[in-house]
Amino acid sequence: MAKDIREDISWAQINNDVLKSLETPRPLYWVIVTVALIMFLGGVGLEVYMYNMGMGVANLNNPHVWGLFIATFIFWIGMSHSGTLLSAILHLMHADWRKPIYRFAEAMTTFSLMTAGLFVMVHLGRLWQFYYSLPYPNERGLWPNFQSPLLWDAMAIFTYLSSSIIFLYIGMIPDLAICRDHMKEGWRKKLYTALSLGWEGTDRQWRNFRITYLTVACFLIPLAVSVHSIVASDFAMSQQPGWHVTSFPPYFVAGALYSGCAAIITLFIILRYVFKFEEYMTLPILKKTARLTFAIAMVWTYLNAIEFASVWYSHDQASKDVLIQKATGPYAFAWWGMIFCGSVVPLMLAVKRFQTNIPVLFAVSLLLNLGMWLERWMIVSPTFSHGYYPWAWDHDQWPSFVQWGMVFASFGWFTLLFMVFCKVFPSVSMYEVKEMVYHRTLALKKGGKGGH
Amino acid sequence: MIENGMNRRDFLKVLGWGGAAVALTGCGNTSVEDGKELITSYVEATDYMIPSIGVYFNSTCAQCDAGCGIMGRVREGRVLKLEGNADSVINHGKMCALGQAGVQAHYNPDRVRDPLLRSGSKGEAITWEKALGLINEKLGGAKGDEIAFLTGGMSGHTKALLGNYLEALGGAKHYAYDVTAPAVVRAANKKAYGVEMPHLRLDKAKAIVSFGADFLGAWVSPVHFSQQYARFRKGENGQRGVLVQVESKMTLTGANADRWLAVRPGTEGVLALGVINALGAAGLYLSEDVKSLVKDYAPERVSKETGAPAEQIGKLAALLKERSPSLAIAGSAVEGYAHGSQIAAAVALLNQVLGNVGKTIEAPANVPFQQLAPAATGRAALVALNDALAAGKVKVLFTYGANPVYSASSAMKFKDNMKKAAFKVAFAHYLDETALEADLVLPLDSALEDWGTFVPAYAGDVAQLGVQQPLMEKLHANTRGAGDILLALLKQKEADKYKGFEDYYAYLRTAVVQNKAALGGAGADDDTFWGETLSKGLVKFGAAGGSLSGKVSAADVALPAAAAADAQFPLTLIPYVTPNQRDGRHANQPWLQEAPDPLTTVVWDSWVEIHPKKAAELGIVEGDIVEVTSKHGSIKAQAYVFPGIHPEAVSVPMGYGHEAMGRYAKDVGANVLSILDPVADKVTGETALNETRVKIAKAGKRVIVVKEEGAAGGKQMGKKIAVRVSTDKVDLSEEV
Amino acid sequence: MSVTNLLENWSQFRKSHPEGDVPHAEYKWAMSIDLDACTGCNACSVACYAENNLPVVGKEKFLHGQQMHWMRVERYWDEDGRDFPDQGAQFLPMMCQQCEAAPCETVCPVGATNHTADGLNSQVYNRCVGSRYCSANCPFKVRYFNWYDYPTTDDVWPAEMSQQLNPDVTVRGKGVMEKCTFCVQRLSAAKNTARNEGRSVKDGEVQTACQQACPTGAISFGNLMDTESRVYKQWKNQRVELDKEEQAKDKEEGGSKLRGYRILEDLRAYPSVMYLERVRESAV
Amino acid sequence: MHRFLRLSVLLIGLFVATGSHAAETAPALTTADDLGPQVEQPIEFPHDRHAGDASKGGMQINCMYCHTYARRSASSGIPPLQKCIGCHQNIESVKDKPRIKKLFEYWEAKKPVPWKKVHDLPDYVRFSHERHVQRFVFQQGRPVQEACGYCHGDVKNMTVARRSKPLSMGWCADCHQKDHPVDGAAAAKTAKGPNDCWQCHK
Repeated sequence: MAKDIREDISWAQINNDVLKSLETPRPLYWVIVTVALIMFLGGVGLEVYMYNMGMGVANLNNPHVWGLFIATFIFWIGMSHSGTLLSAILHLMHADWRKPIYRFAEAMTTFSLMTAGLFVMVHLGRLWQFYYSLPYPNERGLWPNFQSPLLWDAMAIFTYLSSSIIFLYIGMIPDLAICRDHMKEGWRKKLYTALSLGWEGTDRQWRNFRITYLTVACFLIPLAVSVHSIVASDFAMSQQPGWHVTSFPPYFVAGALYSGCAAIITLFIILRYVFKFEEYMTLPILKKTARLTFAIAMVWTYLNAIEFASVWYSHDQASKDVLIQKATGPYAFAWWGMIFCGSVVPLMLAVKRFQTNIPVLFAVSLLLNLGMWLERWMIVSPTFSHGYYPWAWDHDQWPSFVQWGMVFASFGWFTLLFMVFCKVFPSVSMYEVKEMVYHRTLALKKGGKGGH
Repeated sequence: MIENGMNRRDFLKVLGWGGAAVALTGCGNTSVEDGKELITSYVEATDYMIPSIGVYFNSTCAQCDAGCGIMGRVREGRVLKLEGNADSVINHGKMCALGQAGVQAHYNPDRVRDPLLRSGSKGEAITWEKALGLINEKLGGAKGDEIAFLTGGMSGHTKALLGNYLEALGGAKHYAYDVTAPAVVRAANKKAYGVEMPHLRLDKAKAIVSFGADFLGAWVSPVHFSQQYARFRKGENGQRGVLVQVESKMTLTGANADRWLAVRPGTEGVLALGVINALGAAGLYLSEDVKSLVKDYAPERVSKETGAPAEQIGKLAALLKERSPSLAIAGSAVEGYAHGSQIAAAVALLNQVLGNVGKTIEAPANVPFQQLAPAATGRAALVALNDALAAGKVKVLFTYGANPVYSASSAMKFKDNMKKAAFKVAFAHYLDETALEADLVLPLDSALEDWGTFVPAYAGDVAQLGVQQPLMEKLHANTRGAGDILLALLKQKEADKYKGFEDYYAYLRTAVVQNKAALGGAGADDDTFWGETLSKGLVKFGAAGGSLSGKVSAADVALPAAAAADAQFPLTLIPYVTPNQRDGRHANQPWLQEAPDPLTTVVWDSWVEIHPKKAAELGIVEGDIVEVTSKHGSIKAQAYVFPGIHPEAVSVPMGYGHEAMGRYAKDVGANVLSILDPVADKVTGETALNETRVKIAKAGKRVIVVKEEGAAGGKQMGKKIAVRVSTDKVDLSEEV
Repeated sequence: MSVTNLLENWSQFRKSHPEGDVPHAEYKWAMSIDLDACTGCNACSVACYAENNLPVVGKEKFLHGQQMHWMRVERYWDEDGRDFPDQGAQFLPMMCQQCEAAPCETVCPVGATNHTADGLNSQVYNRCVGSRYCSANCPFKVRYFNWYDYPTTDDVWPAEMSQQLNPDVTVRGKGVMEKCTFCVQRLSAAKNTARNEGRSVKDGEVQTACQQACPTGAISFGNLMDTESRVYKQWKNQRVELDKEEQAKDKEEGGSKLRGYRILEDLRAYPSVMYLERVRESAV
Repeated sequence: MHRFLRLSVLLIGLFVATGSHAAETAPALTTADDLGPQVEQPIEFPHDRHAGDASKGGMQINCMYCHTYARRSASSGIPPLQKCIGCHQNIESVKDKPRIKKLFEYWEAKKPVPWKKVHDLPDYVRFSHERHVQRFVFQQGRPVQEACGYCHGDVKNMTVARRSKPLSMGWCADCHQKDHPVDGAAAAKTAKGPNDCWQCHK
């Protein structure tokens, strides 16, 4: 089996390779940034249009009051779980192959949360009054409704966002110091100087750093689980057929990890190429990620089956109707698409040959994400079009270009943030890769096979 | 209620509160901004004018001819909402959707605001002096019988004044025209019962069989009948009344029937005779001539001809026999066919056989002043006018409350014939199709700004004179009431007679006060009587009617043989009078466009109702644009597959397809009236509405039908939402 | 409300359906609709437009399902596949059921929809942020969202028509949810008058706009706490209890002669509107 | 690192302290003399001359003599011009004062005076003068000027009225949460103001 990383790679070369990514990426980088910017600006335009005209231009209606905005919101929240998985969970489990890739996964967490937050805003009918949903002391003497899952949502997301920013930042401090030391004078040097908080690499600093990092990691894991459980509560706590399912929280968390892993594969491949990280983001690591994704895909498939079964064997006819409607109604293509992309496509990851085949993995990861996005849409929309009250059934609702455009733009916004991050900050953790190389060298000297 | 009617006119003179400063939004970032808004106070105020308190003034609804009493809620000088006047014998405080929309007729943005004189294809605003002078000038060149007045339903003092004017013009002709008028019914009633509109006691009947009379929706006086219907259903003696509706296209009344019998179009009379036959068979006494008349109408034959199951005919007969008194009502079937009068006679015969006359069919209250009684409207009037126009016999044509250019069939070529009149004057609220063809358009006050009196088209047990009075100051300075215009025109001819009346108000007041003795105000002081009249918004007058005189004999009924199938035009077209649109005069009131048709739930468009079987046969599905072609033209509209119609008929609602009239009416749907065949009832000469034969074909386009009904299509999907129970499962006598 | 106040009154901050000992203080507004009397004529719906400043959205927006009628009249057909609906149609006026344990109330993030002391489900436009969660959780789908800014939309309220707007009812701008209020502006006017005179509102003193218009008198409305009120008598007569999800009618198999029921009762939202089953003659 | 930690603890402590203090005292924040802007009216109406104490040269006219709608309607209203003229046509002494002359000009032109709103509320707020006047003046028997003054301030000492209370929601709610005696009797029962949103917003 190939090695996760070469043991003979020198520390100086690591510094050199990674710092190079801050300077000269391949031209494709600029193409991606430009495209992402255009997509994002398009979304801004649509939002301005919708803000002025009213939400009606999104072609939502009564009773179909939620649509792609909420579906995509869940999608991005789900996406955010990968970072926590790789950096916090695998960190605690001492899986050291995560080291070259956890930094960008964490960045992904932060940025997908920011994207998700945008959708909450876009979704509000009176965006300019959004602060009513924040608990703050005010003259009116009013508080938000602490009973509402939507409020829990807002709080959970804000907490998760701030925690993951802190986690990302703390983990970067030693690397920022390296950047500071290697940069020529300029605004970047000033930035790194300020951000590295006077890191000198003393033993005491390292000890404190380790403790802090571990603490935040431990804190982040329950947070990540709770965030998506709370998003699931938006639905599970309601009374609507198709939503009122007890198994929603674990189902949502599994789905979240799943889409997060798939997204990591996608970005892995892009970064590896764009920033010439072939030495660090190696095929064996990709293979491990693919295997992890496969495992989570199967968990998700299992939970999906549980959801269907619990609906099917319940006595709630309305929920059953919604399930039948999903499979046979106007949304059937999306529902079957979700089953295919979410449960059938990942079977390819079980084939060894494909686990290191970059084009195949890239295609599969995109399909998995498509499947997961469809899943979120299939959670939100069919319940609206086929609820308790037959008179209000609406099978014709179709999102307008505003909704589609906004979904599209969110990918631009995310990519833009992500690409800018990778250019400004080291997207591979230098000090951890060095550790990894060091550990492997030690193990090699002792005659082991590397790894733990 | 304001007792002090004396201040009504002063009230109108004083300034409104705050002008038109209505805050249009309540949810923006409105902050407290001191000194930014104006408060305009009154200059003078009466005691009852309290800001932010609504005051109610009584008046009479002018949305249809039923003459319901209304009260307008007035606040800060604006009328906000109309509610029913509880004193009115017609509506007892209730209202229909049409009546509610009266405020939208008043505040309509498309009202005509100035007298308009045609110059080329445009209208040029002129002064009233000039307009009235011009009329006088044009009338000078015409003899009395060369002047024609086409109006819709009219009653009360405006009608009396019009009568005087026609006389002053030397015998000008009055054509009272209304497409939806129950003209044949009235003629047949006159024959059968001696009165045009007997007093139907739905509340006394224990069973009602209605031959297409949509008395809950659009027939004659729906609010009045609805109330009687509620009592009929409650059953004052504990027995719930049973309603059977016989028709080819389900009306709102049909949708509320215990049994809805779909019959082949035009065979309602056959069914009536079939029921008589079955009654005879069940042992009810029939006179010899009746016996011989109905002997051929055995259930099997009737069932074959009408399409109604024979078993149902038997059940219906059994029901009518058991439940006495009952009531048979002849409705739109009678207006629909060339043999309509015969159908009406058959229905009258049924009533007679059942002994209902005098029990559930009573004499109506007498209207003591015949000049105030409603003009007998009908469709024949338009035919007569059209003929006169075509022959060039009309030089000056006035139109008021009628829109013949829209509602006449293209077969009549009314628009072209109208051009033959040298001078056409339209009294108009909107620039509708007829006003656009006129040489001079006179803008009318809305019904909520005008004075007038109304005698309801259907009297009930007490005759009532509804008083219409302004509920607020005129919205547009340059509009005038129809009464005022007529008075001004009369003054041109007979200045001496009318010089004592400053305006129509003065005329009306004098006219009412002079007859106070007959109006129940004997001995009262003039001012007090007038004040009370305005305060109540109506005067009850006239005693209950005597007994009914007419009689229908078997000899009067002669039903034609079933018409042969027409291969080219296989279907019967039934133009449907919807409760909201009626003949289309209210098409520019957006509430009525947005209120779904009760049966199809379609909004903002016309539709073609096709029975599912027929639709399957023709390969038509909901939303297909179909072309409905008659001998006299074709219209295109969306198909609506509707179970409540006979497969041999299609139905298109009236009132849509305006080419003018205003922003809410224009280009909404298709005008079914334009393709009607000009077939007349053989006895009365009234145009028969359902005699048009059509064919339908897909026009190749499909649209989504805009309707209230959702994807479940009126199914409850096993849920307990609108529940129905049969009479033997409930006990109504214990209910509150 | 200070923090102290919030903590002290936490139990009152959210009220679901009334508790056993003190159900409702003075008023509990409720309705009963006799479907046998309802003819489906739409007068109620149009009266509601007139009273409550509802916008006319026009064909295009109606097509997209963005209509704003607080009161809709539903029309159902029999589902047994006969050629003709020969027992007529079934009409059902549907508006906010003012549930006692309203699913919409608990989910609103800002508390813009609350239970009032009179047992109404209030909707406060100026607090609403437009998350639409309430509508998502409403079993009856009777909440209507302002998808557009109707006050500034062409031909919704052109200059003259805006003068018809009822000053007692806020005109809603874009982005807020709205629904039937049981004509709360009329209720508070009546309550004010009664309070000035030191008494409670008497039955019949206040009518909702739909009730007032209804030509057949199918709708009764009143105070369920007032044993003299017609609506109380009807509920009692039909043995429908506000805080039960199963009524006498459901328990007595087949034999019950009652016809009062509430829609989707098994969801335990405890609606304040009782419907009376439509009756059809069995003999014809 | 210690310095960093200490700073964080201090900052968090400060935030919590200010937050909870603000929360406790929130209504108080706006009850100070929050004088609205000076509004320029078409006629500079001297409230002090009409309603002020006799000792200061006022005529001590009851508020509701002119603002007669306040006890009968949600809106207190501005008296009709007729009312001003009713008195002033008999008061010869001031007839040629510029303000009175202006008043008569409006009267002769039969034009209402375009007064400006001083106490304005957002359109979604419905305050009922009637209920408050009935409750505090008629049922509880408080002096009129005191009852009106709760919201309108010391108008009898103003010339042109000026908003002196915040008229904000917290300010209204603050009073609604207090127990007020229901009638004038000393040991009578008390009640709070209504707490429903729908009381004022509908």
